[in-house]
Formats: sequence, C-alpha cells, structure tokens
Amino acid sequence: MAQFDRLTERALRGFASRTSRRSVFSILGGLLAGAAALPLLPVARGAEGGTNSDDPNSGLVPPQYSGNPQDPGDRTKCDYWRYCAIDGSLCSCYGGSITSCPPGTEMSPITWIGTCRNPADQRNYIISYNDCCGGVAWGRCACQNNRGDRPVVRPQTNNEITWCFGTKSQSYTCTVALILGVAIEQK
Amino acid sequence: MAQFDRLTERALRGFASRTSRRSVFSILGGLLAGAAALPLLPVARGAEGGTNSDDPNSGLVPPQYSGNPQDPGDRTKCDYWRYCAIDGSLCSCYGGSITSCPPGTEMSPITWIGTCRNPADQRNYIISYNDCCGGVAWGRCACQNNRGDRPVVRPQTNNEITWCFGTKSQSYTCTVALILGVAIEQK
Amino acid sequence: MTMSIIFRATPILIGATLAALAARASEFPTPLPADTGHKVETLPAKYPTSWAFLNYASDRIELRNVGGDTRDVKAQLQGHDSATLLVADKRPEIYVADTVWSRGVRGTRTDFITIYDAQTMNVADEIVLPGGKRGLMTAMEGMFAFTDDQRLALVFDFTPASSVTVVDLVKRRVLGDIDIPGCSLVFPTGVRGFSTLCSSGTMLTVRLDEKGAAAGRSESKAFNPLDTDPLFTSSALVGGVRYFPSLHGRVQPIDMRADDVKVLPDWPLVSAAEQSARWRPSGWQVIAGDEKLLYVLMQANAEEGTHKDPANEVWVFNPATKARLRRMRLVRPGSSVALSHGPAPLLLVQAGDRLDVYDPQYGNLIRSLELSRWNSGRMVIEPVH
Amino acid sequence: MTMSIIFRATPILIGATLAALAARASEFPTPLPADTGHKVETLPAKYPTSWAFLNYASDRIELRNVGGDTRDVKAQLQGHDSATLLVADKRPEIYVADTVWSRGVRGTRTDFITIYDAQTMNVADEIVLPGGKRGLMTAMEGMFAFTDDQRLALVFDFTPASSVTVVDLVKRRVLGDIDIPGCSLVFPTGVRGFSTLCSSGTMLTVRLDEKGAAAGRSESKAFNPLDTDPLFTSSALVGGVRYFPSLHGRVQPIDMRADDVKVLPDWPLVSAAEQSARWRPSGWQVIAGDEKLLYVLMQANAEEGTHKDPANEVWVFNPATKARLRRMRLVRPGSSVALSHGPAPLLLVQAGDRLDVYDPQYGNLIRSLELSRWNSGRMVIEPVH
Repeated sequence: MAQFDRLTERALRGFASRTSRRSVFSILGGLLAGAAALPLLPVARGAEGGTNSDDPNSGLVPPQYSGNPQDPGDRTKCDYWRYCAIDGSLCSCYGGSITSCPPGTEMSPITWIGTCRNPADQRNYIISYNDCCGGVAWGRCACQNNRGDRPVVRPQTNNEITWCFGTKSQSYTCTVALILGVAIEQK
Repeated sequence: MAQFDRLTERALRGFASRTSRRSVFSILGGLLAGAAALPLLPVARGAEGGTNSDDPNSGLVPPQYSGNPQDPGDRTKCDYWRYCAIDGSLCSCYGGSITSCPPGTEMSPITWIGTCRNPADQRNYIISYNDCCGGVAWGRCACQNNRGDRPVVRPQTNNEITWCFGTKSQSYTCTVALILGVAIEQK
Repeated sequence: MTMSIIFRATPILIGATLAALAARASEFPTPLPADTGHKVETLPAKYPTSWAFLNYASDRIELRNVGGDTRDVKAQLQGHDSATLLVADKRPEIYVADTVWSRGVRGTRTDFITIYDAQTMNVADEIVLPGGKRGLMTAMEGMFAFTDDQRLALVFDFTPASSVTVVDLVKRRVLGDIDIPGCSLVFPTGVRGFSTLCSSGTMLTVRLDEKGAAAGRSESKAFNPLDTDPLFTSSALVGGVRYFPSLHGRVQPIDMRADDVKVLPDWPLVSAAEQSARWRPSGWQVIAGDEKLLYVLMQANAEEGTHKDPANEVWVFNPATKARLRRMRLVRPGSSVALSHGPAPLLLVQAGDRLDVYDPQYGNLIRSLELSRWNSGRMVIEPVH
Repeated sequence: MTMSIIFRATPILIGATLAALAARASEFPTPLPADTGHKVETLPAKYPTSWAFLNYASDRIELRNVGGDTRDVKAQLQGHDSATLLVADKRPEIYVADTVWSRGVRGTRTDFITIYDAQTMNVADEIVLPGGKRGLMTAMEGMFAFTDDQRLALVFDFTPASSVTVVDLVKRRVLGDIDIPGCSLVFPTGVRGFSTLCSSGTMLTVRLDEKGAAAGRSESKAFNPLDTDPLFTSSALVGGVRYFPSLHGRVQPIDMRADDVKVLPDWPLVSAAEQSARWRPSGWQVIAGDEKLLYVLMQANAEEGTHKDPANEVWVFNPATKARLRRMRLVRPGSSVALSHGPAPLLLVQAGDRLDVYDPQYGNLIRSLELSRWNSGRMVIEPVH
C-alpha cells in the first residue's frame, strides 16, 4: 500500500488519539510550526448555518440540550455551535448523540477537525468531527456548515471526505462533534 | 425448484406472450372457465388516482400525449387512463415510454394485468403492466392506483409484487402499461 | 505567531471579538472539558414496550420510542429489497430477511437473513437463503414468520411459483423448502407448522417435523371468495385466533392453535346501513389486536380500487361478542395500525409522513411523530413485545 | 357469464355505463389496437450536444436533454458511494467509478469501474479496482480522469494515504498504482500523465510510460497558499490551460499541455472595490469554460464558511485579456455551473432542486428543469461533447 503521508498522519492520528487540553495546544503548536495552521475563527457561524434545515428526511426528533449554560443549543439542530464546520448527518438524530455513534455503527478513529466558537463562554474550541460508519444513512438531519472547511488539498480540514478509516465498513452514517480542547488561551 | 402453479402459469405466461385482441378473448374465456375471473371494471378511475402526485422525487417531466383522440391523457401523470391499476413508477419519466423500458433495463416477460376504461371510447381494455428491471429506481413519478388490484393470494391481479421474473436482475425500476385487448365486446 | 494567523484568517472580526471576550470571560472561568469516552450507543437487553419497529417498506427499519414525548429514534436497520423483520423475545436477536445484488441493482442476487444482536445492533451472523426465490414485494405480513416457539423461521418464496424456505434460527442454517403451489404467504399454525392462503379460496396447512420438513398437509374448505369479497392478507391474532377482514367488510376468524386450522364462521364488521354507506376496511396494515379486541381501519364511501387508501376511522370490535364497542375518528387518514404491548397499550397509526399515537380507550391523540419521507408510503408497524 | 361477473364486481355502476356506451360508441368504431413491439429504449450513437449528464453526488447519474423544452430524461445510471463519471468520445462507452459493499452498507468492499454501452446503457464490462482504497467523498472534479487520449483512466485513492490507480480502459484492466503522498486529486497533463495538488502548496506532475507506470515526476514551486487564500479544486480548461479560482477571488492558470506544467501568473477576478464588498467565487462546481471564456459563480458579502454556498451571479472573463466581459444575475442562487458544447452553448446552473438553463451571451433564462430531491444537494454537471 501507498506510504503514509507524514504531515497528514501527524495531524489525523494526532488529533484522533489525544484529547486533553494541554496536548491539543502542543499539537496545535506543532501544526503551526509545521505550517499547517488551523483556521482560528473568532465567531461561530450561528443560525444561518444548516443549508438543509428544510431537508425532507430530517424527521422530527426531540431537541437535545446539555443542561449546561456553558454549552447552549439544541444538538439536533444544524445551528448548534459545535457544528460550525460539519458536513453530514447529525448522529443525535439517529440514536447516537453529540459524542456517541448510533447502535450498530463504528466510530472512525481518524477524523477531521474544525474550530468553533462557543457563544456562551466566547472561547474557540477545536472540534473533532468523527464519522460513524457502517450503518444506515438516509439524510435525516443533514447539515452543511463550512466554517473552517478548506479544499481537499488539505484533507484534515475538509468536510467532504468520508472519514471512515480503520473501520470495518467505510460506508458513511453520521457525524459526532467532540471537543478536543480550546484553540487559543484567552487572557 | 418448486413446481409451477398451473393456473398462475397460464394466466401470467399467457398474458405476457399473446397480444392480439382475439387471443385475449380466448385467454379471458379460459380464465373465467378456470374460475380466476378478472375484475371487469366499467369505469376508469380518473383524476383522483395518483396518491403520490406530490412525491418529492417526481421531478418535472414534460407531458407526453399520444396525439390520438381515442387515447387521451398525459402518460407521465398518474391519472392517465391506462394506469388505473398500477402501483409503481412510470417508465415515461425515466427515459422509457408507455410501451418501452428505459435504456439499460430489461422488460419482464411475466406480468400482472388490470382492466381500465378508456374515457374516450368508453371501452374496457385489458392492460398488461410490465415491470422494467435492473435499472435505477428512485421513486420519480410514483403512482399508486388500485382499481382491480386484489390481495396477493391471486398474484396475477396484485400490484405489490415485483414483477421481475426471467430477467437478469429482479430489481424493480418502473412499469409500462400495454394494451392487450378489449375486455368485453361492446354491441 | 498564533495571533498573526488569526489576523491572516479574518482580520475584520478580531477587534470586536476581543472586546466581547473581556465582557464574557468572567462568567465561565473554566473552559468546557474535552470530550472523553466517546462511544457507540447500545440498547437495553429488554426493550421497553413503548418502543416500536417501523418498517418503511421496504428499504429501512427504524426502532422508535413511541411511548414518550421525546419521540426519539433508538436505532436503524438497513433494508434493501422487500426487507421484512422478526423480533425474537426468546433470544436477544433481531432477524431481517432481505435481498441484495452484488452491484446494487444488478449482479449476483443474494437472499439472506441478517441476525442482529438486539443490544448492540451489530451483525451477529447471517443465513444465506438458496435459490434466489424469496418473494419480492412491498413488505407485508406473511412474508417472514416464526414457528416452533421461534426456533424456526419461514420465508415466503415467489418466482412466481410459491414455496416456503424453512430456516433454523438457533443453528443458523437453512433446513429446506416446501412447495405451496397456488398459495401465498405464511402464518404460523399449531406447535410447529404454518398455513398459507390459496388462490382456490382455501387455506393450506403444513405440519413440520423436527427437521423442518413437511410432516403433513391439510387443506381447508374454500372460505375466501376471491371474485366477490376477498380477504385482506393483513390479520390480527387474538387468543390464538387469526382475524382476516375482507374488502367489503366481513371478518373471517381462523383458529390457528391446533395442527389443523379451524375456519370459524365469518361475521360482518358493518351493518346494512353502513354497508350502503360503503364503510369498508381500508389501508395497508388494516387490522390490529390486543389480548381481547380488534381494531380495524375503516373508510366511508369506499369504491373499487380504494381498498389501500388511508382510512378515516378505527373501529373497535369485541370478537367474543362480535359487537362493535366504539368508533374512533382519526385526526388524519391512516394506512397502517398496530397496538403497542404491555400494561397500557397505545394505538399506533401511520398516516402519511406521521405516526399518530392514540389512546385506544378514549381515542384521543396522545402525540404525533414525524416520519422520514419514503417512496412507497407503506409501513409495517411492529411494536416491541 | 361475462356479464354476471361484471354484476358481481360492481353492480351499481353498470346501468350508467351501458347508457354511456351507446352514446360514445359511434365516435370510435374500432377499439385501440393491442400494443405490439414493446421494447427497451436505446440512445443514438452520437448524443446531441444539448444533452448533459447530471451526477447527483453521489448515488445517481441522470442523462437529460437540457437543450429542448421537452426537458426529457434520457437515461439513468446507478451510483452507490462517491460515484464519478467519465464519458468517452473516442469509444461509445461511459465509465462510472463506484464503490459497493456486499451487504449494502457492510460486508466486503468492492471498488470498480462499470463500462456502459453508450447506446444501450447496458453493462458492457466492469473493472474491479484493488485495495479498497478509492477515495470516498462528495463527487467532485479530480476523482476520476482520462489521460493518453482516453486510453487510460486515473482513479484518485485516499486511505488517508494518497495514490492514483491507473487503468487501461481499452484492455479493461488495472495497470498499477502510483503514490502521491500529501497530494490530492488528478488532472490530466501532457500526452500521458497527470498532475495533483499537494498540501505543501505545489503541484506534483507524474509522466506515465506506455504501461501506465511513473516515468518521471516533477514538483512545481508552491503557488497555492492554503493558509490564506487556497484554490478551489474545481477548474475550467481553456486552450489547454487549467484555471483554478481561489476562495478570495484570484484565478490561477496552469498550462497542462506539456509533460511538465507551467504555473502562470495568477490574476484577480475582483477589483479592489469588489473585494471590499466581499465578492468571491462560491459554490460546488464554481467555474466553467468554453473555447475562449471563463464563467465563475460569484457571491457578494462572502465570509468565512460561505465558500460552498450558492452564488448570485456568474461573472464572465476573457482569460486572454484578464478582463471581465459581463456579469450575469442568476434568477436563483446556483451551486454548480457548466457550459454545454457544440455550436450554440448553453449555460447550465444547478440551483437547489432546479437546473436553470441560461443564454451565456445575454444571460437570459431560457428554461428551468426540475431535479429530483437528493440529500447532498451537490451536483457535478457534465455536458455531452
């Protein structure tokens, strides 16, 4: 098989495997040094998000709130702040959640990342968009936001790729949005 | 393989293979004698037909008329008189026509039949609904009319079955509506 | 370095933002923690009886909570062509009979039963069905059935010759097939057997031996007048008796408890007056039952060809007394009806793109779930036991 | 006998009907003849240039007449996952690169190229691609390309390691694959070769030998500033030069005619004033070209994240003079743009569920075709040559 592109490997594997705030900074630093700067975005996109909000397959799923005022918004809606760079279907509408895949699917260990602003605490968070793979996908809660998305030439910030790698099936089902850490320290 | 049900065979194969008016009468006679009477329906269902006229996949296809005043109606619409017992997608919307399958598909030689009234000449025609098989089906021009449809216990008059037999693929694409002949002589 | 990148990215917005930061930072001194322990959801070993499987005939199956206002989707199972479902309560397994081609709509055909682990919804195993003869049609009752206390599954085959493939779900292998010429669909009979509806108007019953082979056949007298008033193939089971409504409004009870079926006297669902007003059963899954009562989708002004149209009312009958207990007006016309199981059953009615949940006692609408669009518009509702 | 059956079927209606019969019978003395010679449609050997392939990214492809008010659908091809299309004009063949799993969304993965006979749309053959490494993503330019005068096809692989699989379309077999670490997508270069866009901002060009193996590599200087103003991967080819617009409104010409590419000076699509009004290229298939001119989807008030949103205008440029010739206001915002070929080209714009057909000269809407709904809302338009 083709040899693994080093930069891509560091970015993808790195982000996928580590989740503490501190390590995110170091990865971030590493990437900046490596001239693969993440777009750091001061303002989350907000309600004008989901271009597919009238998607006929969206179905009516109940709103899902964190209950934490610092993490506001309905996780089944395209304008929830963590979805600022998502392109796909929301796992919250398929029996999964903001952090978990629906039953019978498999979460890809390799992922793409975005940077979204939390409207509550005004911080920029690095979000890992992990695709869930091998299940039924029929476009429910389709959501296309592209803040921070970049052409596929830089894969780790592109949301058009099916990020199902290292999974039994590479067939796309839906996407979760995990907080990896804060992008910039505010002081 | 399971032995072939005689009655079904005569009905299905018979209708599929013969198309002259005279022979239709004889088949009809045979069926009546065989106590598998076709429902003979004096009045075509008309415009209240297509329950899926608001189907999101219907697309906008141009109207198709025969040009013959004795065969009126738009063959891309569910209320066209020949469709009185159809359940499926209209081949006229897929690159086929009222009598032909779309390119790349295969017409099933075995079929189910209905009896529809031609509003122009007020005659009852026996219609052969041949399924086209092995192509792409995505619900465009979906049409569900059930005049003369009967439960699957009498298969040859049931429109829920995928009538793709003797074809390379049994995957349903769309349905054509062929005139086999007149059901009853008017005098 | 970092800031310089910010400025390169979106110069205009920074000023405003930094101001905002100062303003809000104090409220939430600590950032949200990183998400750890992200996982794949699993389901309880025993599903609540307020859940139901919705078979969007015939390419997707959804497990949905119909008993709570959260209305949440619990899981999906994929179907391809005429997918039908069996949910075991003897084993934590779900079975889907399905058909695929190696290249989607073309290529090599494979008929198969997928065995899902009910808790993880992972594929536990699959059983390939031989002969490429599984019946392909809009998903309906009678295409796939248990018998022998859920040890065996029966798959209806149609080529258009009719047969039944017998499968051992415990050993996970095919045992054989049985010809049923001129007959359609399978309904469990007795301890280990099935019955099927024949085009001669009779019911053929086949008793099976341990190995799933035909041990005996018996054909009932003709009771299904296909020319004049055929029975729907949708039925409700109450106390071991299966009730088939007819297109014009009779109901035909058949006792399925013994090895040979007993065809019981039919009786009318409609009075003479209602008959002249052309009240008839109508829809797809047209009848449901609980331990005691029958619930039938009914439509006024029915005519030739409207027997699969959505119905305006649900009529509730007591089969013991043959009396109608009440009529329920539906808030919107419905095509498929079912009753959830458990202590407080719910009446589920699929009405176009909605699943309406009614109180079966008082007929009031409790809640309405929006469904995903699908082409056939036909649904088979299978509430969890 | 016959009549008795009529009466059994629908007694009420007969009277009225027989009357009607008498009334109308005279008008049409002979019944319509039986339909004989029912058949499967075929297509002309050479398609009219007023037809276009519409790739509904990424599960279906439609061949549609966009040049006539009949707007008719000519044929469909099935796609499954990230299906991409190549239409030969050297041979009456159509190629679709696709991926399936043996059980739909699970099971054994197969990447393959289906070869369709262009006249019958029957499957002439297929070429299975090894390694399960074909890139799966929303269908876009650069995933599947011809080279060597349509003898070879190139398939972009992404696992997420990048490579290119080289296929001989005439011998219908895979020749091998070529690693392109850190680079993405394939664009034909020279007589027999391809170029690919690298994450270091360069373009890597690979020359191929007769057997489809790498005969030489050359990497351009960095010209694609990924941090500040990256190029779209959508491009237009005019006179052998490929034009890539950038997110902020430059266009980057690259001469692809020789074995090594020539990176030509970029130039702005927007004036200083337009830049401050944030006019930017925007959409999916954002740029198209005819023999002489470039057509770019443009959007005002663009901001971070809007680069794939539908655009309000099409701007027409002459790349020779770098001058903008005109601005065309779209009747509704469009996401993909293409020009039909032939004497009187048409400007095709996919705008949501519609395909709008404009006069590229005067910008007036000629007609609008309704499309089928699909989930991605993304389309690749490939007009017939």
